[in-house]
Amino acid sequence: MAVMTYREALNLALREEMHRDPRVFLIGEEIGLYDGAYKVTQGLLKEFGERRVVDTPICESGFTGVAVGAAMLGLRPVVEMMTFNFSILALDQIVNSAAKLYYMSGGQYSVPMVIRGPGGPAHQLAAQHSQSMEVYFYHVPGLKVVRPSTPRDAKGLLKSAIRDDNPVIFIEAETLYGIKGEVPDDPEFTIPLGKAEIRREGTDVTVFAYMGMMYRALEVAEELAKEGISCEVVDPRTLRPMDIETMIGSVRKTHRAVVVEAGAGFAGMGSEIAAFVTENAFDDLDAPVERITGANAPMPYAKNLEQAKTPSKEKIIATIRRVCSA
Amino acid sequence: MAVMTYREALNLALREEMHRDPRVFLIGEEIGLYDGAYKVTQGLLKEFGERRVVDTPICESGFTGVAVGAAMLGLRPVVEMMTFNFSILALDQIVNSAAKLYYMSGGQYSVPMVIRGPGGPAHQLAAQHSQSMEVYFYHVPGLKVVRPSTPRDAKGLLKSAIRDDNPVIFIEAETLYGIKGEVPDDPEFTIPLGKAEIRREGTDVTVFAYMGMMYRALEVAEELAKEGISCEVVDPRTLRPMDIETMIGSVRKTHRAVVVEAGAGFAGMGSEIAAFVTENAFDDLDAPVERITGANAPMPYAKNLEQAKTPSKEKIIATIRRVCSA
Amino acid sequence: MAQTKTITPATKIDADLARRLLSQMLLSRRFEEKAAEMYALGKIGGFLHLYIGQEAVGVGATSVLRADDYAISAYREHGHCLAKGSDPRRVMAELFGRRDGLSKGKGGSMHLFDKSKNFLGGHAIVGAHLPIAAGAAFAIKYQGGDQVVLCYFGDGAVPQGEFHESLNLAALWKLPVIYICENNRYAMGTAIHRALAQTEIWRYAETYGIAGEAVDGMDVLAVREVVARAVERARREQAPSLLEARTYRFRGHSMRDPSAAVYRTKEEVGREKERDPIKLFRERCLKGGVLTEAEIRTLEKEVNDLVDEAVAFADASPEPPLEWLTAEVYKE
Amino acid sequence: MAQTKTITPATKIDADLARRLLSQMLLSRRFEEKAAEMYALGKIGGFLHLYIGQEAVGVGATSVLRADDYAISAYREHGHCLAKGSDPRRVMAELFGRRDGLSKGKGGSMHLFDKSKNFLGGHAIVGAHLPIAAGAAFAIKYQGGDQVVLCYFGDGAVPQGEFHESLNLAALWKLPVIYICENNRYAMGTAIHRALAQTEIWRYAETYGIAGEAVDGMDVLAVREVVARAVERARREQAPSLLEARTYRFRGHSMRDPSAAVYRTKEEVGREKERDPIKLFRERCLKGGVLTEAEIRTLEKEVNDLVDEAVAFADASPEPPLEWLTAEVYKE
Ligand SMILES: Cc1ncc(C[n+]2csc(CCOP(=O)(O)OP(=O)(O)O)c2C)c(N)n1
Ligand SMILES: Cc1ncc(C[n+]2csc(CCOP(=O)(O)OP(=O)(O)O)c2C)c(N)n1
Ligand SMILES: [Mg+2]
Ligand SMILES: [Mg+2]
Repeated sequence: MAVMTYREALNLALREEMHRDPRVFLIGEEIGLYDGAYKVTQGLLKEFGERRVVDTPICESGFTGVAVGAAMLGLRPVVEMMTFNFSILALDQIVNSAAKLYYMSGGQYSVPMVIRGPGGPAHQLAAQHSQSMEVYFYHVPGLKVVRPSTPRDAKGLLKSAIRDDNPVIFIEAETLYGIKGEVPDDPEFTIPLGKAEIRREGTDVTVFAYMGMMYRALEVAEELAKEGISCEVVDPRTLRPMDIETMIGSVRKTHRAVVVEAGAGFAGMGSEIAAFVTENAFDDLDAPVERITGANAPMPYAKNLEQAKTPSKEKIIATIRRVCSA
Repeated sequence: MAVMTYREALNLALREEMHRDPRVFLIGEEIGLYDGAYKVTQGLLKEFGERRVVDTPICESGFTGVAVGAAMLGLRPVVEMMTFNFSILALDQIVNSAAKLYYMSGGQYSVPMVIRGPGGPAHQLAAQHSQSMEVYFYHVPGLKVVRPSTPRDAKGLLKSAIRDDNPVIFIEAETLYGIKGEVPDDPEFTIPLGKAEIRREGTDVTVFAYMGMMYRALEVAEELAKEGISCEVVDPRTLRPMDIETMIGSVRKTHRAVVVEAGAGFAGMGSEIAAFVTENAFDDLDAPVERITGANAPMPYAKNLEQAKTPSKEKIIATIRRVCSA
Repeated sequence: MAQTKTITPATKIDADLARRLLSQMLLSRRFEEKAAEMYALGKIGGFLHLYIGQEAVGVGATSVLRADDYAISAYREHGHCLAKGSDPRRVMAELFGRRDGLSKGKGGSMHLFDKSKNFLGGHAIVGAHLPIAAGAAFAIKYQGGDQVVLCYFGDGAVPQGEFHESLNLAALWKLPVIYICENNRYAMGTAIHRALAQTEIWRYAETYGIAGEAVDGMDVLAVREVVARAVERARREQAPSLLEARTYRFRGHSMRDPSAAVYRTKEEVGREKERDPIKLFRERCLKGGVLTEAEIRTLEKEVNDLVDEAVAFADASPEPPLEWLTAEVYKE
Repeated sequence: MAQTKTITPATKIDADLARRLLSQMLLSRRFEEKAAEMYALGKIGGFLHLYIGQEAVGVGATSVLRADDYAISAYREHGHCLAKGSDPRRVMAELFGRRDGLSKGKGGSMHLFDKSKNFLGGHAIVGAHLPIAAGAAFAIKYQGGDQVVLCYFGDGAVPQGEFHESLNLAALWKLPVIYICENNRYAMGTAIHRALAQTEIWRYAETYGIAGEAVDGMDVLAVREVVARAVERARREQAPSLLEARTYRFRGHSMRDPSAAVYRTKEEVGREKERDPIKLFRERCLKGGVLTEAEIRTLEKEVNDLVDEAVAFADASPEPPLEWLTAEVYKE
């Protein structure tokens, strides 16, 4: 077990998969010569050459479409969105081409590709560069959507995503690239898509959270433990398909649940989790599932406003206390 | 009160607002010389001339951006998406420009514009032309989202949308253009955005539905009435901002709710409705809110599959029976 | 770079080739005339965009491809798909939305795909398949192959951003793709001069420093010649081309635009119908003594039979089973 | 259509004008040097893209605009905004994320807006503001005005589809917009020849049948002249132009790319710094006897004071109140 950063874990996953399968290639802006805007692809141009690490001009729709076409012919492109904010320019290619070709062609053309890059709130990057972009993808039949919170998951899930025969949206986080953790050395280590992970066991309330919010939830759990509230923290990891079984299993045990999400709340991930948990475990619930979400506003630039945009520890603690006293 | 089609009601709303406010202009593909792909803009080029009815080449991002720029300078563009499927190409302009400029500029530049056109399931138009597109918009702070189900609403809400100082996404339906209904004659008749409408009063269960599904819900209510189940059918009409008060009020009365939606279920509108209803009326609920949604698949072409894609009357009836016996 | 020209070949046309070209154009024509009937009968639903009038482009272009070359198109693709060799019975079954359709009834008229013929589909978002074509060409190059990709699109796709993005990438990366614009002068009801500041589409090639040629799209031999040159460039030098085939659609944009009379005059349509590519080629073959009336009648008969068979086959094919609704959303 | 040229005006430069141009370039330069310091101190966060080296473009171009003309830019827009006349204090406060910032602290460096100066912003999605510029020009024409819109963008936006869509619409509809590409030869780490099949950006104008000109973007007077011509075309004939100002950014792409050394050589940077637009113009003014050393020192002092004031102002401005987080999401 090596200890490495989230960034290194991703880099390693890419490297291993490129060695394993000559059909895998990388394509995106600044991933080669520049070694990646966030250095996730560092060293890969040098190691694999221009054929397999393809720098592109700025044309997200164009190069995503190129990846779709290449995937139709059997290659396995890994597209980097410099940040996921820019994926909105390629959304038609993702939703109408990548996600639907297998279905529309009656199973003839599959589109094995990964679209990866950082997303979610970043550091004072403001409204256009600091968005929780998963909301545009997890509703879409034909896509899989991953949000890996730890170095281990980053590696294991990215490898699975690359080996998957479907288009996989893989959204990392600028704010997590530097975190460290243990990552198995085995190059055959993968984590299946669609499996949630119980990050901390608890008995009183289930807290659903991923990425930065998952870490905040763990801190909260630590604090609440002191006052005798035992939180189970569950990280869905894959948002589509979602591991409904594990998630509901947890709620059946704790009888209470909250969802913490960084994105603006209305019709977000938390809505879906709250809805299916309630549908499936209504009689087990001692309180309604509550959502703790980002403020319903674009992301502001000012530091203090930015901080207030995502759910604070205090707010999470207060909500859990309330839910647990219901 | 005149009786007119949904299409005519929209046409009238456009005409009246163009007469009322010289800043209002129409822009989109085939809206002028061709009189609109679905004839919603019929006769308007003739009446208002090329200055105010602007035919565009096929470049959704381009002409939506033009509308944003024009709105920044004080005009009030009404953009037609020939069908809303194509709005995905303009999503960046809608989400990152239209929805955010007012906020990002600290309140200096507002973007009063409407983006309208048909959306939702159509007649055998298959995966790329038959999508419930509202899912890409109702999550977005800065946008308002309308889905008008009747000729009266079409007119009253479109007029409000045009008079609104914010970007409004106004999604009609190909399948409803021909339906008829009464529409007030008063050119000052408007319906405020953000108000739900109780389409049928009932006591046993609230059924939330809009557009085609709303009509299906009314049929279902008729049938279930025969077996003594009294359905209240509530049409949200505006999805963002949503009239949470009216919607919850209904559930507090009936103690049960289902949501019927045409789109694929996971993380759809129904998820949000189920989530906030449960959060707000948990103790009033005798059963979990259930969602009856379109199948989780792209839209298939074959007629029989297409029919099976959206919730059938039978399925809605069965679900309501189950919910009411819980 | 050549301008439009009608080529009258010096040498006599090969009779086999003439038979092939004529019968393929006829097949496309009859197939669609029948499809229009079937649409009227309600056997076909949704949108149905007929290629009638443009057959020389698809047939001429495909005739210089190898079987392992690729083709990709927009939603007016019946003719392209048939020319690439797809079974008319399965194409018709797809239009009928039946289980034996090319795409198992799930795609319909706008989404024909035939992997066995390297036909990369039927795409219905204007402009969206242009980068996909570049991607296919990218894959060929990546794999060290010598196939080429032929990408058909309409004049309506030119103002779309992806046209520009694709041409730039194809030129920058030297991809073996041939972009062939079927300029039928209208995008739905929008005449090309109302959509483009500069309407000589082949000239956009200059912008990207690639080869551009315009050709009379009603002349199947001229199309052949121009596309053949482009195929050579692509296959030997992996150089992309932008071709403009000047053609005309005889019918409305789709079955829902039956008259097509708002945006173009009867006179114009009448004049263009004089350039009917099938009529022109038929006459040329007769005049040149390449084919006899009798031979042509035989071809016509064969084609009619094929189309009747296709309809019978489609009609006999069952509806897709309901389980297919949620099948193949993901590949397992 | 002109190629790049350095113009040495025959007539003596007007001293007032020279003072204005020089002091505006100096303001932009000093302002950003100070901003870089403030970034290092953590007073400014997020991305910060410096315009240093390119000042002649924004200053020269704006100098031929009327106050009621519009300007719009991408995210490297401090210089454009200052040149358009915005208060440096409020610009700095915006970078600090304070309530007295132009955008009340909610926009930051990439989203400067100043309605009072007809500055339409600061846009951070590459290419996205090009159609918005066309829309502003559309509104001017709709309203019967005679203003023009100046739209700055980088060479990196050229491969993006919206570049093409915007130019086509502007040309097709004859909109009074001037597209001015600041070709600093790199989009982040991507040299222009790695992004564009054809790198003479002004020549893309031909594609749309509009005027295209390239100009030495390090020569403020040359920029003035070329933009003045384009403004005339736009104002009198509502004809759009595509201009290419050849320039260079002396610093990294943003503060997060401090060395900028991976993708360009020290020699190249050194050579380009010799073309420093401020140095060149300063020397020319001195040589031509337009301004004296003493006058220039006074200007420099004034500018330094302005910038110090701006920092003091920004620093004293309070953080935005927390209620502003959810304010102005909608206009009531
Ligand atoms: C992005 C997008 N916008 C609009 C449409 C609606 N639409 C379908 S076909 C068409 C016209 C296209 O014309 P052209 O490219 O010339 O092809 P043709 O129909 O003449 O073969 C339009 C506007 C679409 N399918 N996709
Ligand atoms: C659509 C989009 N893709 C990628 C980015 C990330 N990005 C920001 S600036 C930039 C380079 C732009 O270069 P250029 O247009 O030449 O402007 P310059 O920075 O040289 O002024 C990139 C790739 C972005 N902001 N938007
Ligand atoms: Mg056409
Ligand atoms: Mg640049």
